[in-house]
Amino acid sequence: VQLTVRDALNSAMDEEMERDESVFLMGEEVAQYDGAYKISRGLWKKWGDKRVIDTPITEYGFAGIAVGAAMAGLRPICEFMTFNFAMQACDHIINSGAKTFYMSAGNVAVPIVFRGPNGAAAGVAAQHSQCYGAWYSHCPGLKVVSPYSAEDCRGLMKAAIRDPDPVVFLENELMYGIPFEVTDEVKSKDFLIPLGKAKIERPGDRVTLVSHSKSVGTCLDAAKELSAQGVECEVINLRSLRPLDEESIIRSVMKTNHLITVEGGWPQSGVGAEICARIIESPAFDYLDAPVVRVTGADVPMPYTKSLEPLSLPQPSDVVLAVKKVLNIQ
Amino acid sequence: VQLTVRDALNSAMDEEMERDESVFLMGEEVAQYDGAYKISRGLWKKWGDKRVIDTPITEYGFAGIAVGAAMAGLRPICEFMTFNFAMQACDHIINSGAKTFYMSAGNVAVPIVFRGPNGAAAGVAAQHSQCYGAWYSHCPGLKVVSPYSAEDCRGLMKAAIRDPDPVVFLENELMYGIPFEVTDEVKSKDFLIPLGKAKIERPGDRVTLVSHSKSVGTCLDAAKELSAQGVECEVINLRSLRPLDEESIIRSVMKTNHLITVEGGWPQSGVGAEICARIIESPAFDYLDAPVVRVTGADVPMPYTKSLEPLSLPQPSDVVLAVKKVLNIQ
Amino acid sequence: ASSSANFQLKPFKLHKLDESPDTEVTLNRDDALKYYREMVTIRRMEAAANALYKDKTVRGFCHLYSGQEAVAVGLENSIRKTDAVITAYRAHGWSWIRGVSMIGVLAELTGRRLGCARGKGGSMHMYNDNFFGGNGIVGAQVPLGAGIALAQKYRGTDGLTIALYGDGAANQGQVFEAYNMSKLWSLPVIYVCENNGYGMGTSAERAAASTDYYTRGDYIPGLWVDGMDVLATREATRFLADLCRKGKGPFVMEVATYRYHGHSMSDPGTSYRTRDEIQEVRQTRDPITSFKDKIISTDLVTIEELKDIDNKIKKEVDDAVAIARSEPEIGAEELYGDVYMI
Amino acid sequence: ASSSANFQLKPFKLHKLDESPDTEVTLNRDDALKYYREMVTIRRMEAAANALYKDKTVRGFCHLYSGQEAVAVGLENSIRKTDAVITAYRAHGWSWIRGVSMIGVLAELTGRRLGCARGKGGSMHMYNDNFFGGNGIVGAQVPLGAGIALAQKYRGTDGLTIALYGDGAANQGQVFEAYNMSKLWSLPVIYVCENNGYGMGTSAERAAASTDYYTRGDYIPGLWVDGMDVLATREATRFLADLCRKGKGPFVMEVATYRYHGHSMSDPGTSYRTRDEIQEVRQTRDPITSFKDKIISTDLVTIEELKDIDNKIKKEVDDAVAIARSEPEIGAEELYGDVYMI
Ligand SMILES: Cc1ncc(C[n+]2csc(CCOP(=O)(O)OP(=O)(O)O)c2C)c(N)n1
Ligand SMILES: Cc1ncc(C[n+]2csc(CCOP(=O)(O)OP(=O)(O)O)c2C)c(N)n1
Ligand SMILES: [Mg+2]
Ligand SMILES: [Mg+2]
Repeated sequence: VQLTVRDALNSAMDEEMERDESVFLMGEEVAQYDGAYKISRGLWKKWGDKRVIDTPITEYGFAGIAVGAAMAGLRPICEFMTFNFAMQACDHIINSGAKTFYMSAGNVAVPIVFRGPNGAAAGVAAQHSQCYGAWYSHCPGLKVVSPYSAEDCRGLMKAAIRDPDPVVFLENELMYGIPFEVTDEVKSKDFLIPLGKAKIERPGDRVTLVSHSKSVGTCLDAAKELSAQGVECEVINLRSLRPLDEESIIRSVMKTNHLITVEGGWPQSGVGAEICARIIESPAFDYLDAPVVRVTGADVPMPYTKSLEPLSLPQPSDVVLAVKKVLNIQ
Repeated sequence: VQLTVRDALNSAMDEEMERDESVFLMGEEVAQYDGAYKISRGLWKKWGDKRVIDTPITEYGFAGIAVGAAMAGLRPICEFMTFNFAMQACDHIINSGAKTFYMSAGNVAVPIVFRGPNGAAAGVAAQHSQCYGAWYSHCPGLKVVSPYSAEDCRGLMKAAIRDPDPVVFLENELMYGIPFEVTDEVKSKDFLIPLGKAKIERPGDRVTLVSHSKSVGTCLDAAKELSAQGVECEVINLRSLRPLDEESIIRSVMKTNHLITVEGGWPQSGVGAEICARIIESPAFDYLDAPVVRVTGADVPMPYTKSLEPLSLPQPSDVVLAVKKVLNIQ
Repeated sequence: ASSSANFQLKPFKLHKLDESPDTEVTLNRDDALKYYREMVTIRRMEAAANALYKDKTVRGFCHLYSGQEAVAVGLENSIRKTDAVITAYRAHGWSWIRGVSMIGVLAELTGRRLGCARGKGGSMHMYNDNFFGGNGIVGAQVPLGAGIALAQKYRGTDGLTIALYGDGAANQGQVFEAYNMSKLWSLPVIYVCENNGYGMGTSAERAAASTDYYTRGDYIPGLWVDGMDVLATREATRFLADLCRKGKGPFVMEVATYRYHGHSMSDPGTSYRTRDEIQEVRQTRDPITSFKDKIISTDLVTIEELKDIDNKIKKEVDDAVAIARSEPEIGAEELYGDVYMI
Repeated sequence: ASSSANFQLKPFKLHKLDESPDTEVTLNRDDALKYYREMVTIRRMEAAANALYKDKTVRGFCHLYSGQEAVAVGLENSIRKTDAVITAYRAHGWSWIRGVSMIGVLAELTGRRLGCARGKGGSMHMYNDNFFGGNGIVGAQVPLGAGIALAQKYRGTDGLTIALYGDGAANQGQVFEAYNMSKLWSLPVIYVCENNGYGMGTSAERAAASTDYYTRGDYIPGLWVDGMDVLATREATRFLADLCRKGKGPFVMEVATYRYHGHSMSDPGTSYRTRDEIQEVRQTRDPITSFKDKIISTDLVTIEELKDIDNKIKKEVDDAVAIARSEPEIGAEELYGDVYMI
């Protein structure tokens, strides 16, 4: 059967709301409008005003309210229309969300999910296209999830909602409408994907491509093209950025001896940078036959025009080029 | 002569206010109280209400006002009492400050300096101890400065104020009272240190220690101790995190064949991670005789108690240990 | 034809203001033609943007100003070019009236070289002298506007800043922070809340515990204005701008207006309000139709003159659309330009 | 000795409230002794914190509550243990009155094992059941408090939340955002602005365009209360708490109070106000002295009884200090604990 990313997220939230009365959803347009991107379609009709709450456009305030509700024992899902707007709220995500369990020496937990689309959509320019993967995964106390497929979204969303710690759940608007083939297991009510574990999306032996979110698809496209040329890439879908599943990367690199990281975010101190550092520190370092290559978003605020926008984001051709460079093939 | 970091910052601002009528300072307690940490001591008395402006405790709002004033052609110095509080304002730092020049295709410049203490002070716990070096240096459109010494502070502050682009200037509270020996040149009114250039604080041939802010002192202490044991470390003070002076690091690594990064911030996607990635991508990679080691702040929100606080921050002994590990000596 | 006529405005509502702007106003022939031309130009330009979006030449967001023309036109005609304006993402009309050419607007929407930001900014990010955008973050332009006013005062000019925001944005905390500081510092800023009844799909009543936006500056004097009447917005602005130049700022001005289209192009705009509601406004309160009726019925202008204007604008828009469609985009070499000045 | 006495309170100031709390109140003997003991305990405990800071046993920040005791004591005695409280960094008094032991407070300050957060939190971060801290970010506790109230309402309890903030924090945008949402959703929260006249070195007048904090919720009913009179804070809280439990929340309550010490320990607190001003408040409005006078002059209690209480508290504080000094800190193995629950 096929399942879109949107339906995966929607059904995961719906089922978790059914399972646990303390789970509720709040955010801009999540209720009566069914969500700006229709992720919460039908939930307000089904669960009503108490469980699905429309907020004014006041991110700092409603993120604080959501965290407060979590401190008091509820399990809020706090939707940001996009994570760009969560910059208004990041004090509450970090200072109130991530740090309270530690500051209270384990006395006050904050079981909350902050979710919404992250990174670039199409033609929405600099203020609406930032990837916050590196920022949030920099911060201890948060768990950070960045799913790729419908399966990821269902299993990780359910796990995130059940998790007792604050989770930042980074979706991608361009993926919402994409259908994925899923198994019956994925459709089961208790389908959970553990936070902090990566998935090998495609096995291969020549080079490891590590990526998250939509860029996993970019890697899979590149891998397909390269496969036709006899080069088998191993594609790792990180799924979580914190905890980061370094073991899966290390194991793969020890097999392929080559590593390329691919992400939509900016390069400096990005996710790829962290992976480079982890590999250097790991036993896999000695297995590398070539320097790691980072394929990232361009180091510029996102331009609007379609002559530049694609140049700002990793394309399959960029990955193919990187693979050829790393493997020293034409 | 000796100059404290505080006086270096104070005199730099004072002189630039004298030089350019459009330079002004705003922030909490900067005027009548002489600054929470006395960095603006005497400036309000000298320059008056127009040039030194006390704000209410409303970071989001006054950062926006400062950026607006910069768009209109003034050159604000926007003080955050600490950068922890700038999280309330980071939307304006990034979305209004860093991105406007690009979004306007060069039509609207934002000549502003955001400054204040960053990272851990002493005994101020999790919400007051975060290092934002990695976050801000992740973002194109910003320049990010993280000075160590009085000389740095004077030359970089003057350069930052004169710079036409938005600069994030990360000070360190624990350094404010520290005196440094400075030359007459440093005291001259036009003493400028170019943004984006690192400084070799101590030459050495066995290992390169790269660091910024207070951790540079940690490296110098370690280097001194190691020197007594016959191991000469080259200590690089980054001074700027964006642009990052990779050339200086590369050159040094090609000489020493060993690299250790030292920073007070959290490890994941930190400054050290970026340096690891840059080195991997550079010609210096082949010159490395051992894996790079990152010495960083512990991956936890800062604890208050003094039994844990020092364990959360790089100490000279940690650096010494890392050097011995890298050089494989006892 | 008469050379001027008098009109009676709907009463203003006052908050902590001792005096009201005049409700009896005089309009001369030239201004009548000018306001008409400006409002129709914006309406037509937005219609073109709408069409360009629908055939996918404009991408991403596209927030149309149709219905709100009397705000931009009334305000602009009571301030000086040296005064400053900053608004949100619903910025096409404002960009044009602040001096960006129609090609500059439309080619920015299509992401082409002649766009006022050479295509780098798009719908939400257009700028000009004394026009500071265009901002994609709800509420952010409000403190930015206060900052521009600070610069005006700092320089000792008698300039002022208009900072516009929506009814949805009016709930943002940073707006209240800006109110407070601008009042403490007596900044020459007029906060203009364009209350079009909705923030995306949420009606003003569902988003705000008080929808009397003109009173929400608390200690800041406020004025409620019929935003569908260009003479009212002109008069109110003249009144507050005068006070502002005398150092009496800041002020809050709520203009009651309406948006005909959905929030952005992906929103049909009919799930949270009825088609009847929209139709009713179009028929009874449309800023252009009602103004047209006024100036014709008082013999200020003739139907033929207005038809002539309509035709000229149509041609101008058609020409601009053709250019906005056919112009090339900037090249890859520009990708890394404009990140830093040096 | 009498078993109860009547007192006349200073008039409350009302904002959008139809009725005032009673200004004629009755106090019984037991309560008199209780309030006295609680206020003196906080005063003494803070004096101990002060001393511990001065000999460098307490590090970092240390924001003393001395002068503001009538707020915590008056409020706490009109709410239930099942109600929730959240405050800012000036949290020692509140932590204790919400059930943290004196050793729990003082050992947290000294960073020792018996601290209520085992030393991990320090001065600004103490917690207990239904007490959510202690927060180091100005204003942040206000929406957090609204969120706790949301949980109370969600669960169908008749609990309420007290969210405290300073006159400086009152200007924060997030406070206005919380006001708006809590009013839209009728949350059972009482926002309590502890107006002690200063935010760090800035007087209320220099930071706020309106210092009538009880009116700044606009559409939220507000009450001004003499915060130096424990009977006034008790009465006001009883009044608003009743309304809150009936679903009439939110409310804003401004309590006029004073802080004797500097903002934190590094601030001498005398550069932005005169020593005379402080002295004057101590002599004429001190919450403990004035309460003591009242309950003695009305024969509710005897001087000896109060002396006895003083002595017991002194001993209790001395004992707690000794433990807070001598307890060990937690070990290195705890560094990575409590980052995640799983
Ligand atoms: C901080 C932030 N939150 C959310 C959004 C998404 N968003 C864009 S416009 C809008 C509605 C704004 O409504 P209003 O202020 O009434 O202006 P109008 O669109 O009616 O002109 C929303 C929610 C945003 N751009 N920025
Ligand atoms: C967002 C933020 N900005 C600045 C600070 C530094 N700071 C701590 S307390 C304080 C003054 C607050 O004054 P007020 O709200 O009146 O409370 P009081 O100290 O008088 O109890 C300031 C500026 C902070 N902790 N958080
Ligand atoms: Mg609106
Ligand atoms: Mg105060």
